[in-house]
Amino acid sequence: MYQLAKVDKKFPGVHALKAVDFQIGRGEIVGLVGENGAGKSTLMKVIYGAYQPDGGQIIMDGKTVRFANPRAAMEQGIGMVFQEQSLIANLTVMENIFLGYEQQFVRFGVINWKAMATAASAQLAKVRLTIDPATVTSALSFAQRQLVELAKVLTLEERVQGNLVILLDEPTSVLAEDEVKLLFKLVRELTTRASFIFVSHRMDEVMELSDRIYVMKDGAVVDVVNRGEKTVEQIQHKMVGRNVDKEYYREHRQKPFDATKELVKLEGVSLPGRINDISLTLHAGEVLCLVGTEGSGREAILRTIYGMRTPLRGKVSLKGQEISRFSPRNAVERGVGYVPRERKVEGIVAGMTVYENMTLSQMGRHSSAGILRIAGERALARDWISKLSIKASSELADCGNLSGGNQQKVVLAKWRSGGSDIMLLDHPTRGLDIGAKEDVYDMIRDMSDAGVGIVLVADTLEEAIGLSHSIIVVKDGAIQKRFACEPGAKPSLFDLLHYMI
Amino acid sequence: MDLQRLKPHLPWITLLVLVAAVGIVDDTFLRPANLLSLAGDIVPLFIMALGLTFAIYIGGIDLSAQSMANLVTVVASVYLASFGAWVAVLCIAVGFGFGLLSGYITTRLLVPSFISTLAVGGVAFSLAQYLSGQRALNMDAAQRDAVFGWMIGKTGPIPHELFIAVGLLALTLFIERRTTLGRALKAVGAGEPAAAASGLNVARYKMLAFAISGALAAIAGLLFAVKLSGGAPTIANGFLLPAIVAVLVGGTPLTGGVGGVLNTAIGTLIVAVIRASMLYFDIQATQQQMIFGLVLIGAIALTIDRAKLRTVK
Amino acid sequence: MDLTGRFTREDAIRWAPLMVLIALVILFTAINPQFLSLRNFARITVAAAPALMVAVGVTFIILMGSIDLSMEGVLSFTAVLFCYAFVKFGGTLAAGGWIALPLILLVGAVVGMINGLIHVKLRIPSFMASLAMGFVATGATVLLTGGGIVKIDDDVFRGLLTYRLLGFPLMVYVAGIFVLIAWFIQTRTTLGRNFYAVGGGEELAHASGLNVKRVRVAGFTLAGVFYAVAAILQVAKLGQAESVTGANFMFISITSVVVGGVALWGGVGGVWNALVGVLIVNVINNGMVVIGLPDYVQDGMLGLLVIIAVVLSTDRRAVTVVK
Amino acid sequence: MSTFIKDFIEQETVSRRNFLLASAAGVGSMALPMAFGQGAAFAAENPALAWSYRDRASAYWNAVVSGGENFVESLGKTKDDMTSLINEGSSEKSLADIKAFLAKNSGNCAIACDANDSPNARPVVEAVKAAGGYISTIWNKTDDLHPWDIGDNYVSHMTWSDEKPAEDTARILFAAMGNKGGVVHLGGIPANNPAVERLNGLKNALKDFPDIELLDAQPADWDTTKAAELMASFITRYGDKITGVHCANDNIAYGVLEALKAEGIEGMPIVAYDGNPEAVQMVMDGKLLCTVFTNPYWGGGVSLALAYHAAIGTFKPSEEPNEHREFYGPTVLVTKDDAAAFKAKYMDAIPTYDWSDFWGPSNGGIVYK
Repeated sequence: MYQLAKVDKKFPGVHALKAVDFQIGRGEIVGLVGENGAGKSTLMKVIYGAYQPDGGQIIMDGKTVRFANPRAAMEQGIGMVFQEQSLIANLTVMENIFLGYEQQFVRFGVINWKAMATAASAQLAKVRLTIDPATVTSALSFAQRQLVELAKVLTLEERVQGNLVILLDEPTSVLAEDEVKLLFKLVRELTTRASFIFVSHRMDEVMELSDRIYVMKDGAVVDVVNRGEKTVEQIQHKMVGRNVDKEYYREHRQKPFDATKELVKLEGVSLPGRINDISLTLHAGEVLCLVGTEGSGREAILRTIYGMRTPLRGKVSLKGQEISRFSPRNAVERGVGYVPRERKVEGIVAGMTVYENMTLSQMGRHSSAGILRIAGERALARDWISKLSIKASSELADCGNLSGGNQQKVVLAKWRSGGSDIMLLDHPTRGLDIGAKEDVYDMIRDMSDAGVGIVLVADTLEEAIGLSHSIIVVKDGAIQKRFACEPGAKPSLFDLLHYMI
Repeated sequence: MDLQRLKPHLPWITLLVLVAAVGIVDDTFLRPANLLSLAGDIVPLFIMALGLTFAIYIGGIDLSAQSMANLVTVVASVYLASFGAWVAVLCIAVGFGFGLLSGYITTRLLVPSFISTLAVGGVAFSLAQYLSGQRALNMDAAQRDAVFGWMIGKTGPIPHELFIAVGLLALTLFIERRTTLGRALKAVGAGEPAAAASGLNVARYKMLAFAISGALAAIAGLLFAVKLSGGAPTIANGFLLPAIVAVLVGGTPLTGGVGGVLNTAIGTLIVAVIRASMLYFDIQATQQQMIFGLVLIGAIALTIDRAKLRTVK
Repeated sequence: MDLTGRFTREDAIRWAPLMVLIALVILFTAINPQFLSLRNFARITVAAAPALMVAVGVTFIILMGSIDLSMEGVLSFTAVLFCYAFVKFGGTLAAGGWIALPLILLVGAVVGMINGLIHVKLRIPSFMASLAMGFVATGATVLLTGGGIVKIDDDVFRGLLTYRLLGFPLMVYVAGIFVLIAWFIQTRTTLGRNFYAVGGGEELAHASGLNVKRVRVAGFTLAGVFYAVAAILQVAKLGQAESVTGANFMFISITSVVVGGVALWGGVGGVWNALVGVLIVNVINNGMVVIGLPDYVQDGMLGLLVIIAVVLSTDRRAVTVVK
Repeated sequence: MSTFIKDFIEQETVSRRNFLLASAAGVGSMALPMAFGQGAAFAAENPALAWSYRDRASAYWNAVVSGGENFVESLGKTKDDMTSLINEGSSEKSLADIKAFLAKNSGNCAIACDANDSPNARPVVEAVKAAGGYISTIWNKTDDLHPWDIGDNYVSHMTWSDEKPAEDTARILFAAMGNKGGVVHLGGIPANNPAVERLNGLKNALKDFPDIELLDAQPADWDTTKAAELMASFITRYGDKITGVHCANDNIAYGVLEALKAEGIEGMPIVAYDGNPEAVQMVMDGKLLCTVFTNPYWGGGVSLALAYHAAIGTFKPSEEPNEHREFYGPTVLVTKDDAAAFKAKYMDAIPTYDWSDFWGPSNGGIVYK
């Protein structure tokens, strides 16, 4: 029913889509995978009308169509569920659901709030969400927002005759395991009315949900796989064009850490907002993983170590010295590095060059009396660009124009080049493609070998298990359980889940 | 020519076009002595705009600059007799201090700089009125010449103000491009959360940006007081909006992290040329303000580099 | 209040501007009891009425995360044009001067729309676009008047100032009605809600199919209408218009809006905040004279009180970046 | 090229006397540069004319400029031949514009100017002197700056002694108040010279009226809106104690009247200053007791005339006595009795002034205290 035929899209210097053929039938769930830069987002934008193709055709129910903008696509039944946080936080849930389509509730220029609330409740019921539609969105959890996002797209059901095509862009990235299950159940139920295009980096989820999977590489579709036809490894092979290392998480490189050298010690730390009595120790060379659901307090613990939050009670010691004044500056001086989850917001400064970003945390080292030695900075940046094979035209490239993986490498280089030996990694592989992920895993092992202590909040449980020396399960702001994770004796997913939920 | 590549150069191209346009109408405008004198006269405004650049560079604004300059003309006039040359230090310290106060209110008390600097400007104005006894004050002409005469003389055809301006421009350009402070301010302007997460003491740098703005406003006030040999709590009125316009026309938008002091130098010259062009084009008095506004819209539309603005608010 | 009816931190912040207003009234009354009288409140509201209309207009713009600095020019322009039109159509309301009323609202809308179009179509940030438009509008006013004063001498129209109902002049009620209209637009119309959407997340709103540019232009147009209302009230108050009629409205109206609890970064606050903010600023201005504060201290004192008010009404936990 | 021809024709029409004076000044060799169309050839013949003032947005400055224009027209030129340099209340712009004007015309200028703030006068006249132009100033000038110290280029300074007229208005006010009661003063921008003098005049008059109390004096910044709000606050603070209002200018009086109108108060004795047409009408209508006319029209014309005639050599400033270089402008008290006659004489038909009678209507040399 929906089809792309030989669709082409070019940007200055980039051939983003090369004669892409794509089709989706009634009630189908189609997966779309590919590395970052393979052309997935361009393809999605063409589908939901944000981009217009330069060549080829979009065919719906046998007729060629052209969408001038996302709204035109919506009116044909094509909707997009965006990645997290695409709801407007200061509006109520119902306003978000009907944003741009308020007219149906307007009589003589007046919005009938009651009618809108009723209609919104009906939409929320579709996604099994029982919240007051007048709730301000900022009060919702991430998972709830994701469902509201879905409910919003499902309003197309009433507006559009015929079938819907709904794009789900990384819908699970902020969801906990059980929430993902709920979402999948919903999606399957909704196939009576809609077709879904499911985009995710989590290969297992794509395999589980999709009837068919389109594999993209370098702007072209390289394979179309029906359910059960191929294994994860085979698909990954297609995506990256080579075999993915069996030792994905580099377990073979895991060496015992130095238990005599304590880098970070938290004793009975409590924070405002439900974080209670946290005690943990990080040793040199140790990868310590914090595991828990969204909002369980993992991030707050990282931020406390980094000095961005001040505990109400308890002691934080870095390398044996108790911290009295909490500030990132203090922590950085003691060798702490922080790789934040919101890479584009907190990780890099878009608009500044690669070298400026790399030395941002250690300008003192590259200056005397406040005057920078720019030649030195640039040499250091060039060095790390080649060391981490960062794809940038030069150290003078604008960091904001790099791909996600390369941005992450710049962030890591920022701390490593400054000699940080306590690294706090918050979702370091989020949104990265497999190749970039592997690079990050290698770097984690490299750092561990060099005696760096790492506190990790991983993207998936598998990643946490695979990478860590120790795992601490956090739930509702309290530590539930500590696991040791020697290679060969690692806890199972089930072990962790048991304490998480 | 690729328009994209041309964009960073648009401010000074605009300046050249304007100069050429006026020059065609009346070639006396293009005489070097005339251009030098035109540049010399705009210096106090330029110095204030230079300071404002720092506030705008970090994404804020400093609306206290004019009151600060007013206050400093009064301080300079009142204390020249007792302090001698040290009055300059006092003036700059006053500006720096008030700027720091604005910065503190903005960063620690979370009052947007639009409001905090306006409020601090009110305090400075009150202080100026109190110190001056609500009168215009004179400096002793002989003492002014002895202490600050060098500021307003001429060497050949070059007004000394220009040396001061170039010196301050070089200094601020050095701060912007070559020091940790300048780098930090760029980071704060372009991505404050990332700067904070990199361990920079963002609050301190922001306070410093406002303090520098205050100090430069003070220097502008001091130079103006010397030029006029006196001070009054309202004498620098009319500085603020042209100074803001100079910064914006130069291509430092209010979003922060883009542009810089060199842009402001060009922007100030654009303002000076637009003003002078009123004279050379024989614009009627009643039409001048309207035409200034229209030319301004054109100039901003030309100079602003939209590629660097994520959203246009 | 939260579900259990407790008074929460959020409530405290929401009501802070009103608390500040009440505290100021108590303070001034304590120093000079004459402050607390119906007559004085009438005086404060008369002074506040035009400023309130400007503040309400700019509130819509600030809600969108933009800023408008054109109000001084637009106010002068519409005020002068109003007087000319009023005189031209007969010089009294009864004789046909009333035509000037809708006419001038239309002029305000057109000027506001031009302002918005320059901002949106030329992609110039609103700060600069509106600043320049302010120059143009003031310049146009000078061109119109040649520097003269235009007077309106119609007792019926001036009844807005002189006729009192329950102790307050009519113009106060007119301002009140327009506040209600603004509140209605803010809460009950699509446009009003779209201001919040644009202010809360412009890119997201655009992706949801909202025509953000049209909302922006509509916002500036609406603001222009409110500036025109302010101009009419200002003429009602002073009986005359000239090219400086709008002077001093820019900084004071934006300050008022922020003092009232509207966030400059957009999406937070509304018409009631503007109302409370304007009252705070006017109570301070009136109160400082009534308690006999030396005139040279007044600017500084206003600054300090403004800072205190803004500090109290800012949700420090919700704010991360302040510029 | 057309402007050249126009200039040439105008030059031909310059009065015979001036032409002779110019020739005598030794500019006989102008033929050569003239052939090349250089404007500078008219150095002492046809100076560029300019008035530098605050803005076009007030009746006062409008009158000043109209006077200047009338003078220019009396030379057989058009209004457009006088350039308006508007400083918008900015001393910085005032100075910059004048310097740009000097540069444009190679110093061959006759300028009349209000320097906006008194300290600004010195750099302005110094710039004019350095460029070889001629300038007359009004209002703002510091006490230590004198035309005779600068030389011929600083032709004259005219100001108005406001203290005595303001004292006179106060006396009229007090008489209307029945020699007792409370008065409030609404002033100009605090540091402005006229604002200070007008308040001083009131204070001088108070010495003779022991039963009259000055309740309060605060600045209303010459502004109608601010005056209305300030007056409203005064009414709250002093209530019925206010039995008279002393305003520093007409604009303030308009605001005061409207504030009183809002309260339904009528017949409050009010005095104003400046003698703007609207205010004169109000005096006739009995809304104001009096205002003071400073004849800005004449001031505007004669200031430019002085600069012009000094520039073309009609007279040599340094040969004039000091009271011809620094003098007071005329002040005319306008009360209800003479308002109608005054209006007929000065407003309804603008009187024709002899712009070469520089000092006739003036009010004597400036006296410093």
